[in-house]
This record gives sequence, C-alpha cells and structure tokens, in this order.
Amino acid sequence: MKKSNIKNQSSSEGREVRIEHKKSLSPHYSLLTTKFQGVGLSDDDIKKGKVCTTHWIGDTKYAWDQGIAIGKYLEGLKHGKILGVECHKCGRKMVPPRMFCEWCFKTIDGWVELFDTGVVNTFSLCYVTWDVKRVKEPQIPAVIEIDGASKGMGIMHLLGEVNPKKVYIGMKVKAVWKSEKEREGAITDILYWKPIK
Amino acid sequence: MGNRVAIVGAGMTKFVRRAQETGKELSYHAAKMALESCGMTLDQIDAVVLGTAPDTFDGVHMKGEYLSDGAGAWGKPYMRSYVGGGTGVFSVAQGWYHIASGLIDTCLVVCEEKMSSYQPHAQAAFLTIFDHTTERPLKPNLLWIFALEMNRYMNTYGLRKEDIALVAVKNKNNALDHPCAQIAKAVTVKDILNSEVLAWPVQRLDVSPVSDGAVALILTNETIAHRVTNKPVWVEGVGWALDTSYWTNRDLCYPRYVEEAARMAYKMAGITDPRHQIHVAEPYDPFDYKELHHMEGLMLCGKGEAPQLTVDGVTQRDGELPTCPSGGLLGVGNPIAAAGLMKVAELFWQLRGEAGKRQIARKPKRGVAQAWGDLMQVGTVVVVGI
Amino acid sequence: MAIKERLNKASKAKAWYGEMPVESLYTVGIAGEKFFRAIKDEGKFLGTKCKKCSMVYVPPKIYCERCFEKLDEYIEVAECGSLESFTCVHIGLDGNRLPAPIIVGLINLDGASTCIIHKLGETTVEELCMGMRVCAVFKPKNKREGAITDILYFKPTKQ
Amino acid sequence: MSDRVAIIGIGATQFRSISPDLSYKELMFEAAVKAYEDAGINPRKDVDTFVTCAEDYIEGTSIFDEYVPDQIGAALKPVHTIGGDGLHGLATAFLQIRTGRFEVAVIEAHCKPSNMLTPDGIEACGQDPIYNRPLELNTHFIAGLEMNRFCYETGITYDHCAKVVIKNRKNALNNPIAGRAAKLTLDDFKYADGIACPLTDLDVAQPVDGAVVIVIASEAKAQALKKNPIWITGIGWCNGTPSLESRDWVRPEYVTKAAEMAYQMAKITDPRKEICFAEIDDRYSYKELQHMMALKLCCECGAGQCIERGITDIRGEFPVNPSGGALGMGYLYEATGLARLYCAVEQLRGDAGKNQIKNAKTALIQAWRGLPTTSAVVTILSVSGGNDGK
Repeated sequence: MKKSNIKNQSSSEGREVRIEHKKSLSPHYSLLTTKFQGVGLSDDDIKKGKVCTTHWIGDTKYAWDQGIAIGKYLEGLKHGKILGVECHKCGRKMVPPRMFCEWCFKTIDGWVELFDTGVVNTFSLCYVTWDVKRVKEPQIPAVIEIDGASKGMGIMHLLGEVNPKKVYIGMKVKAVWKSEKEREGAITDILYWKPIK
Repeated sequence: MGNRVAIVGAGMTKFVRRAQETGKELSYHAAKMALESCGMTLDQIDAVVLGTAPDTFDGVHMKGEYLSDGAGAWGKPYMRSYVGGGTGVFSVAQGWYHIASGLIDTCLVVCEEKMSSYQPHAQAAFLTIFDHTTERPLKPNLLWIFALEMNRYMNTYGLRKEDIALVAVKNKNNALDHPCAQIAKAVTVKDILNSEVLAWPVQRLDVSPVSDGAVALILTNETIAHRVTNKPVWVEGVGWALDTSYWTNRDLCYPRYVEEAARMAYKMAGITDPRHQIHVAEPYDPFDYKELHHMEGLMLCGKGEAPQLTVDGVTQRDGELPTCPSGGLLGVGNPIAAAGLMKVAELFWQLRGEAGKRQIARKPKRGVAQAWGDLMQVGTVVVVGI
Repeated sequence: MAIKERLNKASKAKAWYGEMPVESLYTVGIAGEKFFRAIKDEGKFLGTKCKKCSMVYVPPKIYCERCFEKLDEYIEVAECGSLESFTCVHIGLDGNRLPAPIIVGLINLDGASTCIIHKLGETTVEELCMGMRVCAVFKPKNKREGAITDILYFKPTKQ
Repeated sequence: MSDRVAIIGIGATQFRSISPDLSYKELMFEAAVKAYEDAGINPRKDVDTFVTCAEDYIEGTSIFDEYVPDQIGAALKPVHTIGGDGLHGLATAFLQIRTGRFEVAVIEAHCKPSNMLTPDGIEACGQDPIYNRPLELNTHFIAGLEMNRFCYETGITYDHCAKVVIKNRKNALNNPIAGRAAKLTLDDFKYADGIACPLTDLDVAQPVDGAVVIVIASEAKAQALKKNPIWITGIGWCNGTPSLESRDWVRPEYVTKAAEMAYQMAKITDPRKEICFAEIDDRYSYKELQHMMALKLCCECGAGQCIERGITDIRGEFPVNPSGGALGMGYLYEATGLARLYCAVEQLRGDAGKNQIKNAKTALIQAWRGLPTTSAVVTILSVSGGNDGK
C-alpha cells in the first residue's frame, strides 16, 4: 500500500516533494509521434454483431411534487388563466410563477392574473422531433412574452394557425385553449398561440 | 494569495461517432497519455477530478463513480463536477482550486463523454434537460433552444446567415490538421447554406456532431511544475457563473453569464483589455453562431461585432486573434465535457509551440478557453499563459 | 416560514408524472470483447495480468486500476473457484418481492485476484458456505451471445 | 493569512417520508432562508461561491444543475454542482475558500426520494452495465454480499447489527427533524422481511425528503459575522474502485484513507481519544460498524463489543450517531452527509436539546455515497478550531 500523498496543510516548507528534478527537461515525448487511441465503429459493426454489446431499458419513473407555485399555475391553466407572481421590492411581475424572487431573494408578495396574449420574442421552424424524426410541416417553438407581466417575461410554447414563412419577432399572438372539458391543469391546456390580426 | 497552478501535461483520444472502448477505457487512454506526456506516474498524483455531462448519455446513474477507476481515482481523493456543457472548462477551474488551496500538489483532470450509448439517438437525451412540468410536455428538443437563441441574436443585430456560416467553414477546415478530428472537412459557405434545415435558422452543417471521446490534463503547483517541465503553462485565471434557470425570462441575444465568468477570470489574471492581452481564443462552438456569441461575452469584441471580425479574417489561424485553431467542436467533434477540455488542451499545445500543423505562427503568450452549458445559462472561462 | 403562502388542503398537493427514458446500447469495450469472445467461442475465462503488481483482473481491464499500467497480456483462468460470499435476494428490480429468491455469489476463480459476481444454481442457500468450490455452467454454445449471461450460473462441486 | 475555515450558518427542513406540499425548489428555498438567517447574511451580497450536490437520476432531470441557482440566491453568481455527497460539496467549498479568492461559500444538498416512483429501477442504473446489470438484480444484493462476508470475517453478529438499528432509531426520537424515529426491540428483527440475506428491511435506512444548506467562511469573515463559529479542522475524501469484482468486501480502505487525510489535517493522532462523538454513515446497519473500524474509532474490544456494551450509546463513552443517523433520521441520498453535519453543528453549539452530549467539543462526520460506490468523505469539526480533545 502506498502511503497517502496528502501532506499536512501548514507545513509548506517542510513539504516532501516526491518528484525529482528531471536531469533533462528537453521534450521526452512528442505529440507528432503520438498514436492517438480510440476505435471508431460504424452502425453496421453494431447491427451485424461484429462487436459484443449489452442492451438496457431502464425503469425510471417519477411523480414530481408541483408544490405551491407550479400547482397554482397549472390550476390556473385549467381555468383558462395564466397566473404570475409579483415582487414588490423589484416590481417585477413574473411568469412562470415561483415562490421567491430570485434577484431580491425574498418570498414573493402576491399573485397576478396575466393576459392570454403576448408577443413573439424569438421563434424557430423545427423540422425534427425531440427523438430526431424528420417532419414535413415544421413545429414552431417560440418564446412568448406574456402581456401583463414585466417586459421580457416569456414562456416557451408553440405557434399555430400561421404560415411558417409569415412568423416574425415582435408578432402579437393569442393563446388557443383546449375546451374547458379537455383541460387537465397542464401547460398543454394551451394548444398553441396564433397571430392576432 | 493562493498558489500558482500550472498545466504540465495533456492527453486525448480520437473523437469518434461511436467508440468501441467503454467510457472507462476512453478515460484511461486520455489520462495515461497525459501522464506519459510529462513523464509522470499515477502515484505522483494527489487527487483526481472528473468532468462529464449528463448521466443520461451513458444511462449510468452516478456516472462519475462508474468512470473513476479508468480516470485513475483508485485510492485517491476524487470528485466529479458538472455544469452541463460548461463542464469541460470548469474541470480546469476545479483542478485549479484543488491546487491553489495548498492542500493538493498534483491533480489529474479527466473529462469523458460517451454519447453513442444512448438509444435511439443521443439528441433525445436532451428532452429531460427541460423543466419536467412546464416544458417537457411540449416535447422540446435541444435544437429548439439553439435555434431560438440564434434567431434572437441574428434579429437583434441584423446578422446574415452567410456571415455566421464562415465560422463553420473556418473551424471545419482548421480541424483538417487535427489528428483526433471526427468531421474535419473542407466546406464552403454555400455547402452550409445548402445543408438540410433542422430548426431554422439552424442547418445541418451549423451543428457539431455527436461524439465519444476523452481528454485529460495534469495540473501541478509551481514547485513541481518546474521539476517536471521547462514549459509549464500557467492557469492565470478561472471564472464561472450560472444564470437564472428561468431562461425564457432573459434576453437571449447576449450571454451575460459568460461576461460574468470572464470578468472573474480576467480579474484574477490581471487582464484589463482582453482584445489585446489575449492572443488566442477557444470559445465554445457547438453551433457556429455560438462562437460569435461567446466572443462577445468574452469581451473580445463589442456586442454584435463578432461576425465582422470573422468576415475580416481576424479569427483565422494567421489572423490577429486566432479563434478555435483546433477546429473546435464543429470540426474536432463534441463529446460534451471532453470537448470543453480539448479547448484547454489546445491552448496548452499552442502556447508551448507543440500544435504541429495547427501551430499559430505568431507565438501566442496567453489564451482563453470558454465553455457554455445548461439552459443557455452557464459560462466557464479559463485564462492560461506562459 | 420562509414562504408566506402554504398549501392548506390535501387535495391541492399534486404531482406531475413523467420519466427519464433510458435505453442504452453498450459496447463491451476492448477488454470486454476479448473476455466475452472467449466465453462465447471457447467457454473459458480470460483475465489480464499486471506485470507491475501481479494483479490478475477477471473480467479483464486494459489498465491496472491500482498502478495504471497498460495491460495487454491475456491469460486464461479456471472456470472453477471458491465462494467468497453469497446472498439470497428476495426483491426484484421493481422493488416487489420475488416469487422465488435468487441466490447470488461472489466467486474468486482460481488464478484470478478478483471475483466474479453471478447467480448460484443447483443448490440452496442452506447448503452454501464460505470458501466452497463452485464451477461455471455455460449456456449451450449455439445459444451464447457474448454477454455475462452466457454463464447460466455457478454450481457447487463435490471435492 | 489564516487558513482556517468555519461553519457560520446551518439550515434544514424537516425530514419526512413524503413532502407533497412543496416543490423541490420551495424545499431548497426553505432550508436556504434558514441558513442565511442563522449566518446573518444576504446571499445576493455576501456569498462568493455556491456549491450544490445532486445526481440527475435522483432528480429525474438531466443536467440538474440548471435548476439550482434561483432558490438559493445564486443566480448569475459562481455556482456549480458536484456529483457527490453533501460533504464532497463541503470539501469543494473548503478548497475554494482556502485559495484565498473566496470568503463566504454556501453548500446545498437536498433530495425528494418520494418523487421517485421506481427507486429500485433507478438505482439499478448505477450498476456496471456490462458485467452486473444483465443479471437483473436489485441493487441491495451488494449489501447482502458485503454484510455476509463482513460478519463472517469479523465475528460481528446479526444481533450486533440489529442493535445499531435499535440505538439509532431510538436516538432519533429526540431529534425534532428526524423522520424515521422508532422504538424497536430485537424481537422486531425476528419478523423483519428479508431483503438480501442476512440483510432485512429493518437493516436498511429508509429514504426521506429534505434539504440542507450550510454556510462556511474564512476566518476573518467568520469572526466578523459570528461569535461562535464551528471550525472545520480536517477534511478528507477518497474513492476505492467502482468495480464490484476488484474491491475489498470487508475493509473499506477508501474510508480509512479519507480519515487519514482528515486526521492529518486536524493533527489527530488518536481519534478515539481526541474526538467526542461521531456521525457515521449507516445506510445499512452493518455499515456503521464497518465504518467505525475503518475510521479507527473502535475500542480494543472491537466494533461488535462497542455496540454490545453500550459504548456508542448517546450516554456512552463514545456516542455514535446521536442524531439518529440515516437509520433514524432517514436516508437523504446526496444530502445525507450534510444532514449529519447539521446535527453535529447543533451538538457542538450546545443546541441539541434532549440529545445534547455534555461538553461536546470535537466531532467526526463521515459520509459514504451508497451502493454501488466506494466513495467516502470524512470531516472533523471543532469548537475552538484547535485540537480540543475530550
């Protein structure tokens, strides 16, 4: 067993240095002659069983507690409302809601009902799904600044009922809700956001 | 104040789409090469730090523990840090505070990523970086956030895709000279603009690939550095900052978290005029616009000015401020944490004049490496010099 | 209380359901490839030996985790060894009780410095004792696929 | 310049088997507010660096560090995550302060195991995917194998292990934040369900939800802010091998090495004599005894006799886990070490109520990261900052 290499914190002068001075400090190792390691395989090597593999499907399920802020936010969505919170110290009206103001580090001061309209802060036209499948008609994810909240307070959502070529930053949009019966208290209670004429 | 910390050795594996080696074996190859490069052995290492991004890629819970033997951690103080994509550069900061504390004399820094294990496609692993309740039900993918950010950036400063594409052209070409590069290729702006649209404005060739690979560095204190090498590269400054996770509440046009991290590192390094006091930069470039975004965050140019520098050729290897001379993530590959550390390894080789065909002619004395991660949220910065 | 407002009805405490999808395909690595090929094709165990500290790793590693030497000398070890520990597992991967418990052993193969973890078969937990001789029982050759499960289990042998 | 580092603030939530009324962010915020109040600081102004400890699969979120800054006051500040026990986080923050570039550091760890619907499936992902996972065994099998070998080689009996459980869960009765207090007898073990023999369900610490936040500072800052800081006089951490195949199944060498590092720093030569009480990892009953041996805290009669003779009882000669340990407080995953640190600081401050140990001046806290890891941290705390002795 090698002895622990950790030296006493306060004995900087009495420290044992295990590394001897190299007689010659000239490069004893050259990058140019190095053989870099790493064996690249092709898809076929795997598919045709040229190398051994193991396969695993995990069982990893969760039920995340919504807590106070998100619980109330989702409850609001169920009733067709977008709720935010406000901090009296910095004056911000925030969405999505949280029970604390992250900049003032204090508990928030109350709830505010926001509008279900907003402005496109930025967007994309996405031709691949989350699991990398190609789609013909693009999904249009966007950050939407919610009316009634402080400037720049947006949420991520999708745009719809719009020609992808006609979407622009600064476009005014309105939420399209699921029917009251179908709403379950989820971010998907809003189907998408459509342009306001 | 603190102790001076030097980088004395570096090692890396090839970056490949799918490695036969396990993550442990990749880590070993990089660590062993780093040790050999400075003639050290594992028993001369006091502590090991490991950087690796999400566990989901490997599908291994507590991945840091799983990789530890390959990283040389047996019987040693060992810790794994993570700040998403910022991990690679952060791990150097982690090694730095180990040694600057005076408690540890020599530290092996290893970064590994094996993304190919994830099925059906590594990109799908990114679904779970989004908020489980308010975002994941929308089935977002990683491209969304990049595309959203890129669009905001382009729109704010009125930038053209042609100009941004120059970054990908430069980096993929630079990578032709990198022996470990995965997708080095001579491409033109036209190739990039004609490549498949993934999530407009992001196209196929704007993006770095999915990769497997590992990189390692050896950090030591000043006394030992002088014993091991006559060309130590000093860690002059480190910085990191994490912005609010409410990313839709921020203006994505500017990475202020990178600026905060850079200010911390520059202050430590005594840099007051980064544009002139830094001779080579390795900003994080998983997407071409990110290099530009990060140059601005690093205050190497004003806001919205980075594309013009690229157009003017300033960031070429023979330019005034060579940027990503390694080929970056766009060219060499992007095994997340390992890619970040590769940037610091590149600076190490450039400053020592050992970068071979990639060597910058104008003998750089100081370089900055930076990585970025999470929900467009983390900046990690390391300044090194000779 | 740090937070001003609290939930005050049990019905208001709700959860959001989801998962972290895990589907992985692992290559077994450079050393693993040699190890599993030998099991699959020849029904034998290979290990690597460290020239510096004499550790014999079974399953093999391409490095010695203790002295970090590169290991490329593969040696064959026995398919029998001694039982270093054992346990009888009553719960499954889903946390539920198993209809029949599984006996698991820690087996030090003759010639190896390390142990293999595997199931024990053709025995009961009452019959087991520390240091007992056990041998590998392989799947029929045509059913082997190059995985640890090519070994069905280890079984005690009469001395 | 002084190298000393002190704990100046502690905050924790109650540890409960479920916590449906609060999200993880709200849980963290609660613990943070308490810690900052205790330290008398404003995190937005007074803290230089934040360290959080978490693992993605426990949270159910990839790159979980994304979601930590806001609720602990760390937005746009230096903050990062360590994939380790809370005490690894403490070691990290300690190193950072020792560089001289940071004065006040915050360490946070929390967990909500009640939110994991398939904890066994999640923990199985921690097993080696090539050599172990294909056997499809519940991860507790490792503890079964280890307990069997450990008892066989050391002569420690299952009754000794059971007495550890009885002691710890009893200690927890007087710890107001503990979530798994109970009054048990040896008879209860006769009816306990087997998990992986000889391990029964009573031998396993049961998970609880909770969050802990700790504030530490350099000497200058500590003395400016607080009259009675608790000093971190030693800290050490170490890993063994992650491979089940090549580890020592009886002696956790990595715990010994971590302890040696901490003892050396704290200038402790005879830990048994110089430390007043210890908070030792007891994720499984036998682990307390195994760890005591590795930490060199047993009297000559051995770990089994220590528990047999009541030496480690709360009123014994050398109390171990007066807080109730993981068995009595509940197992908090990455927050386990910090929860113990929280209780040890209360003891050293004289705030431990009915569980108060008289003249407690020096404490040892040890953490282990659970199966299948070989990863340990040891830290020594002291009231005076020197070597107080008993």
